[in-house]
Amino acid sequence: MNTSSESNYLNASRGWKSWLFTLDHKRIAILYFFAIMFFFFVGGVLALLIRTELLSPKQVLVGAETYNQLFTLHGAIMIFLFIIPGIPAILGNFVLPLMIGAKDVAFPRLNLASWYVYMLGSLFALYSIVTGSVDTGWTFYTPYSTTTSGSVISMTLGVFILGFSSIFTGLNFIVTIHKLRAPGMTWYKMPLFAWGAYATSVIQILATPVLGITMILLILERAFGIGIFDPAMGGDPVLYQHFFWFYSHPAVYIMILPAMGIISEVISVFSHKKIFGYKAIAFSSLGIALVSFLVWGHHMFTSGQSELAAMIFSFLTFLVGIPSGIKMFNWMATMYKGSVSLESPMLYAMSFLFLFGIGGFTGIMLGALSVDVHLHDTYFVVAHFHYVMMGGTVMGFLAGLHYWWPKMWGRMYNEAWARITAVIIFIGFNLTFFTQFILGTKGMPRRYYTYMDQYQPLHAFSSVGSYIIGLGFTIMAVYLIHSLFRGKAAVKNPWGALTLEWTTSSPPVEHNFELQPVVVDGPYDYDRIRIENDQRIYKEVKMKSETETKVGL
Amino acid sequence: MTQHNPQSTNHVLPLKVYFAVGAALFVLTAITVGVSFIQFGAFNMVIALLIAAVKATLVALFFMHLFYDNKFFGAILSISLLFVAVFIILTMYDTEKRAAIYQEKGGPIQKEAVIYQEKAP
Amino acid sequence: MNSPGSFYLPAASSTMAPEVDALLQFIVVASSILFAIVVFGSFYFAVRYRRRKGSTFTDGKDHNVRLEIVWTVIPSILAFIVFFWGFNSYLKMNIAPANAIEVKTTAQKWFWQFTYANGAGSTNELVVPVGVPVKLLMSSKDVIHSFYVPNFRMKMDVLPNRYSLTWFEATQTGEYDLFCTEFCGTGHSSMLGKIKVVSDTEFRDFLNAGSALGTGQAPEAFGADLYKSKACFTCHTTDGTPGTGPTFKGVFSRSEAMSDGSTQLVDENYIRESILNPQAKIVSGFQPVMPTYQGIINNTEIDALVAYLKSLNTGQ
Amino acid sequence: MSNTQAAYLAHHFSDAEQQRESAKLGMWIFLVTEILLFSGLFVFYAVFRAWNPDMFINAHRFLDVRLGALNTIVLISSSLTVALAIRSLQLNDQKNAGRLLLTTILLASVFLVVKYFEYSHKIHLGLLPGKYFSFQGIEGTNPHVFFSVYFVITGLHGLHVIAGMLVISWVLLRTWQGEFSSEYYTPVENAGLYWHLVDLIWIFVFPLLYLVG
Ligand code: HEA
Ligand code: HEA
Ligand code: HEC
Ligand code: CUA
Ligand SMILES: [Cu+2]
Repeated sequence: MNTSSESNYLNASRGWKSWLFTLDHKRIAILYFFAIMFFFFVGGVLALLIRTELLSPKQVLVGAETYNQLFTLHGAIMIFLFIIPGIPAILGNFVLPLMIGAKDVAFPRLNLASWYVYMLGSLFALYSIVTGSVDTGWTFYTPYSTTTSGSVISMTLGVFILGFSSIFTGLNFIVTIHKLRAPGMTWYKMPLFAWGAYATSVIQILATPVLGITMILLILERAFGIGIFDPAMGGDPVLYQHFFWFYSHPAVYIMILPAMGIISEVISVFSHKKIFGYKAIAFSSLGIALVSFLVWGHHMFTSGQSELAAMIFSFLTFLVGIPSGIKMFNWMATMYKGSVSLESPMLYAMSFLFLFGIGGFTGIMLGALSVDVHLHDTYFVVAHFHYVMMGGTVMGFLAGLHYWWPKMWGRMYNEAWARITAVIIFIGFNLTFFTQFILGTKGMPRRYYTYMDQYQPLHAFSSVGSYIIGLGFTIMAVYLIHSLFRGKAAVKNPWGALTLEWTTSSPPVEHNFELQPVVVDGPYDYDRIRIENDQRIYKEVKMKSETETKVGL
Repeated sequence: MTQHNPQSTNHVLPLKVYFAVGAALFVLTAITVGVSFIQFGAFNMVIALLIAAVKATLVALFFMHLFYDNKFFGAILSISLLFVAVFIILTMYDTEKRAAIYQEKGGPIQKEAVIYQEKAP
Repeated sequence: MNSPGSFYLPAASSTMAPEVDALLQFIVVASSILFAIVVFGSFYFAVRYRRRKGSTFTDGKDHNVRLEIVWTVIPSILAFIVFFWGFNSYLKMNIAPANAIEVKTTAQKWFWQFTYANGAGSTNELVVPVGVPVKLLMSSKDVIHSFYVPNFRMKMDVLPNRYSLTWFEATQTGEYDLFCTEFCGTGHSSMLGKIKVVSDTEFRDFLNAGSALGTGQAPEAFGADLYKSKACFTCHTTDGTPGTGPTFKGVFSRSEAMSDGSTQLVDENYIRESILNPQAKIVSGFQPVMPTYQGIINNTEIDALVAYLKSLNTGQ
Repeated sequence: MSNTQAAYLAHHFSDAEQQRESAKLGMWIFLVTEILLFSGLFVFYAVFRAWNPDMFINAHRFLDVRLGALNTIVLISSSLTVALAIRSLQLNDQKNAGRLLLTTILLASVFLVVKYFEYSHKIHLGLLPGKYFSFQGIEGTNPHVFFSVYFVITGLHGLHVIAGMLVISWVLLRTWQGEFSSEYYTPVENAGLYWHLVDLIWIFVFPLLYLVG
């Protein structure tokens, strides 16, 4: 793809074997990119089918059972196959070693294994779709999931296997960050994306195994009736919910923390200003990661759990809001007196601020006990989590994808179209999901295939919005694919960023750097380094060869 | 920290230490089995867990070399145990306290039972 | 106490509803202010400090402890307020007043069954007196369901083999929607009901009539009522189109193919069995999802239903 | 840097020390995931025991304390032998290390054999979990749940024993081929860590199931 004669990781070796057996973190990232994008596409198409079905209060396209399978698959694919691996496995794999000046992740073989495990898990999920599918919702609540027909076992087995992929990535990142930082890269000189990835990995390590055991117990319950979750056998369905949310609440921060890391990078780079409150942002990531383990019960306020437990969970839920707020305020302060350019990554970052803000505050509403009793399992919750997941994580992902695209492929995309698309998706998104907040407060329950006539107008608006999102993504697919083949060659550092990945060529050479980088300045020291924006020339002050350093001594 | 000193990680413990720890573990196993035959009510559980904790600590400190190794590994282990505790405690805070307001809500589930019966008015 | 509702909230028709709305509105206002500060503040900075030609040197002010404290403490205070407020109302929602009347509620795929203290019962229609607290003692016969009345801002899951409880006090007569909000399978979105809030005397009439239901009615007419009130209509149509279950049009003395390959003549006994033990024989092409009506329908009612099904044949 | 070390140095590490530390850190993090995997089963145990203490105590009488204690001793001994094997490697005594690793594997097999007898006895009595439970003589509600806990915990633990045996066999093979020495024995160390964890979990499982029910 790259026409220049220089050797880089894309053209260093050829043939499908050199890809399928590669140990290069950059190539593994690319493998992940295609796999995950495929599933995002599938999940997105399912979403459009859901929205089409909901155009009218009566049946439009499919029957009740098919509809139930649609939203289950949409949820399960989006969560387990797209958003949880998304940022860490694609962008994290690609840039994290580059950012901290390492030649690779600590365990390249494990890294490749995680991709194969991911593919295996997705095969199980696909297998369950062709053999009767699942209609339980992505939460697999018992006793429905232990009694319904369909292939729940292969789907949950798939989820179990996907967990390993997630664990492998997390393990790799933690060790990489601990052990492979370049000389001079102290913890506080690490870019904030690395902090975000670190906090994410901690959650992946601590929470994912519990998902694993939950899925095993669910399978055993379904197959043998072991009596832990199924009341018919003496089990407690609410206990299942504890197990499930012990993983799945922290998992929502697996989704958002890396996105927040990207936003920190992008806002600082596109404001050309030193990030405000570096330590506050870094430690709030860890804070969120830790507190996230204490709040899972807020998904169960009306489940019949103890009122006292509900009180504790509600209280702790609010604590999570504080560090998220700290981040938002620090990003704002970073832009203050900066030199802001609104290129497409920054536009996505601004979308993030807006949409995640709404998503976060509505999370606070759901955390308030009495209000949640009204809103639980209505479209308000649906809107909340799309605002944080699609509006938060996916916008962060898109910001990162546009930001690092030149580095990944050595090509630029069409900036004008990228900006137009950002606006289209923003508008379509708000149309789709803001209406759902109102549906929710009015009492429209979720997972409803037919509904009362009074909700129709808002549902119709929402469906139209989803088509606009679909249009946006289609344009994006076109200009990104176009860029792969026809894009202008990218320079080393198109945005004038100061982190290490921009000091190597675009795309990077096979072993990341020609010479081992040695870190002198912080990742955001825009006050110390003058950047001539117009020519986009970046003075390479940070890359000094080891020999140079030694001469210097 | 000692972690960058290869000497300390290659630290060879005297055989004595291994055998002493092994012997202690055998003895503790015998004690815990013996004690379990005496009735202390709820304390049986406490005693059994305490002894198990001591045994586990011995294994971790000496067989797994945590005593001599990088302290960070010990921290990792402790953190994981902390989260196990969080899981157990918060879950049981629910399952044990369900009857706090309504008596009917508490209690375990009966096998195959439809506990919905006509209550005398 | 009864507020008419707004473009985003349904009318508030229970004693708890205004309290929930107040907190909800408080959070909306407070977070709109904070949201405006953070997000529109950022947008303002993005425009105000947009990049101009020439030097892009920016200053290096990168932290301010006082600011960090301000934006940690103020949200924390707000969060505490919201927490206590929410918890306070939640406790009220959970502790029923001592003078509440009790209604037993059974949820089952996919309808609601209510039993009153005097033995009267109703399906999918909960009749309650206005201004009197009503306590629901709920349990499910199969999977988890959830009892949700948007106008009352109340919701509680209904669990199998376990009790859950909740209560409400309606402040306005009228009919309100009842939804099932915990996903329970194919019929989840048609597991709907009504809460009928009536005056005290009407409620007493209802209770008296309830224990003597069906007397003085022709069996066919009574059966037709039961077809509605026992929720048969959610799965069985009378116009010939198959629903979740086979249509009732022409069902009597029809020869039906079963999923095990046999054929079955639909007669009185088979109908009886279908109602009391529906899993025994499954009509081919359908899922074994019909709930048992054992304990919900008595013999007179079965006879009435049979008469009604017969009448559907002669009617054509 | 000695030759043995250099031979195993992957390109992205700058020296053997860094590689060794990374491998060990990776192993410890992996152990964390194992602990949390088992945590769910301990919750299972705790919740149901708190609900039905009498049933648990009645049901646990059907476990054989002697066999459980025997297995505890066996596992502790095997832990000791791995630890000693690593010590031998530190002293460059490959022969002894090989012997000790072999002993470990043998002890692990003893553990599995004992488990086999326990299981078959229970299957014989009809003390299987869930649907297959057919034993009548235990008082209390849902006694089959106790045996669910028992079979799930010991079953998962047994799988770990088997996995551990495979890992140790693999390092044993490499020890025999003379790949390890006092300069480089990280794989054995990590296999040892894994084995100790299997032991650690058993140390808690034994009293919870066999002793206090
Ligand atoms: C990326 C994923 C993500 C993220 C980041 C969040 C973030 C939050 N979520 Fe969300 N949530 C989900 C994904 C996510 N959620 C999903 C998928 C579900 C539903 C699952 C299902 O049932 O299918 C769900 C459901 C859910 C519920 C259960 C609702 C119900 O079913 O009844 C609750 C309840 O408390 C909740 C709360 C929160 C809170 C408090 C936050 C907080 O972290 C938000 C913090 C952010 C802010 C608060 C904004 C910025 C802060 C400031 C500017 C400072 C000022 C702040 C204060 C005054 C407090 N979420
Ligand atoms: C990451 C998570 C994620 C994402 C991104 C989305 C995205 C979308 N979701 Fe989904 N959703 C969930 C997670 C997510 N969802 C979950 C967990 C549930 C709960 C399930 C349950 O109840 O169990 C749910 C449920 C859910 C419902 C509720 C169903 C119900 O309760 O009955 C609805 C209804 O409107 C909906 C709609 C949408 C829409 C319109 C989008 C749109 O934003 C989608 C837009 C995307 C596209 C249209 C893709 C188009 C792509 C291309 C054209 C090509 C691009 C290719 C390249 C770039 C290579 N979703
Ligand atoms: C939840 C959906 C549901 C409800 C409610 C329901 N049924 Fe059914 N019914 C079914 C299904 C599905 C079948 C076909 C499968 C079977 O035979 O069990 C069926 C079969 C039948 C049959 C046999 C029909 C034939 O063609 O052989 C009769 C009779 C019947 N139902 C009567 C009733 C009556 C009377 C009621 C109400 C008191 C009722 N059903 C309520 C789902 C339902
Ligand atoms: Cu019953 Cu949903
Ligand atoms: Cu949550």
